Amino acid sequence: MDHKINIVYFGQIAEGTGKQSEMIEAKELHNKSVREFLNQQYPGIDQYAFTIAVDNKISEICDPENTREIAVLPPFAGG
Amino acid sequence: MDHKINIVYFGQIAEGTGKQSEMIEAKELHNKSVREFLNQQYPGIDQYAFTIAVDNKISEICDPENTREIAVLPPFAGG
Amino acid sequence: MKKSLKEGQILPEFIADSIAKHQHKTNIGAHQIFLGQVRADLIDEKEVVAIEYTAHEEMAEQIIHEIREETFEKFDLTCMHIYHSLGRVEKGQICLFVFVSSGHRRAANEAIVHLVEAIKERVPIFGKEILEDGSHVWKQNTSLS
Amino acid sequence: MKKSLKEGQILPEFIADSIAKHQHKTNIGAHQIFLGQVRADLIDEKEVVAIEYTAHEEMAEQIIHEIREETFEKFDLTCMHIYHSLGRVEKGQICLFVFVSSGHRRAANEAIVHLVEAIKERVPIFGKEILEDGSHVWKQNTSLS
Repeated sequence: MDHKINIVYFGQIAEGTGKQSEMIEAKELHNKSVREFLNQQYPGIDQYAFTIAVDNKISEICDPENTREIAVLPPFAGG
Repeated sequence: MDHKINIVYFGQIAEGTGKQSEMIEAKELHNKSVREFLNQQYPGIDQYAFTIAVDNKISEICDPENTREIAVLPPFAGG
Repeated sequence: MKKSLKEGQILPEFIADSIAKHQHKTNIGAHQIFLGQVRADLIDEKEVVAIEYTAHEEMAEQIIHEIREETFEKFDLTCMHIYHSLGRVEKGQICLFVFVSSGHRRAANEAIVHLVEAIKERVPIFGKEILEDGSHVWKQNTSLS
Repeated sequence: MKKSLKEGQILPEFIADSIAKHQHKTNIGAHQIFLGQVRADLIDEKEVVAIEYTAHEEMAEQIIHEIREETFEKFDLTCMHIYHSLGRVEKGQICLFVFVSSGHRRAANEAIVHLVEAIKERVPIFGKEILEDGSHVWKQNTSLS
């Protein structure tokens, strides 16, 4: 099983990571929250406000093997 | 002194009086409220809701010698 | 004094022009627009086909002016426009156009509610609802509360 | 599913067309429109000249759809339209157009407040405020309360 998850970054967060998206192995999220994973990958990212959406639903937790996409969303600015 | 006052009627009230306006002698309003005067002139008019404006201000009382116009206003329906 | 009463329906193009005129005012962040449209209500099973508006025009303009002034004092607004039809307005046509602009949305929203209520309650405008058979009834505003 | 995100500014003519399309719906008595316009705010003494909007488009459309459904359930509305810009919108241009129609004014007003708040709070749209010297800051919505 080599399930992959697409992580997508937006706005200020994409600016910080230097990328709009990346594919990761589902197993990288075993025994680890999405936030922990992001902090390891991008030290200092936790200084920015962001919310996480798992397959288009705001959520801090995901079931890695059944997740298609994780979105890292900075504060909303619509309107 | 033959001061005259213009009485103006609108909407349903104008329909009832059969006229849009009429000039009256100021003295017809001595010792009498506007409403009393209207009831005498148009028996049954008090069955209709109306407000009175004296020179563009909503008021039940007027000083006849210093009044230019009395408006008889049925319920408002703007908008 | 700017006039608010105008003959006939208010056209969508007139509203668009009014919006476009505010695009150089770059301190505006929020516009609120209220439009009153003539409803084809059923009255005794007969449809309203139009409303004929009349007004005590001088008094109406004066009271709208007062409402404008008090609304500018009460809310932090950049612009305010009020137009009401006179004469015949057919069902589906627009008879009232209230437009406020502000830096932020809260003032614009509170102001528009205040304005629409004040216009309906205090401005001597009269409406004759013309029914499909040619008869008529007199419209009467009800308060929101 | 109807799309709400559209490239570039929202033109006054588009708004006029939308209004005109409602004139055959003769059960409508009240329209309320909210327009968001890009403000030339000063940030560290530099003027905002434009906002570049991006969004998680799939999620944004889905959440706008949810907001629409819940607003139709909560308020007695005839029609509802929501449009938000993507891409660059210059100062003074319109980036948000929310349009609700109802038989009576109270529902239209309450619905528009609900919609504008929900859109600002819940839809993943991001705004890069471009300053006059080419630098930028990231916009962040504040709640009304």
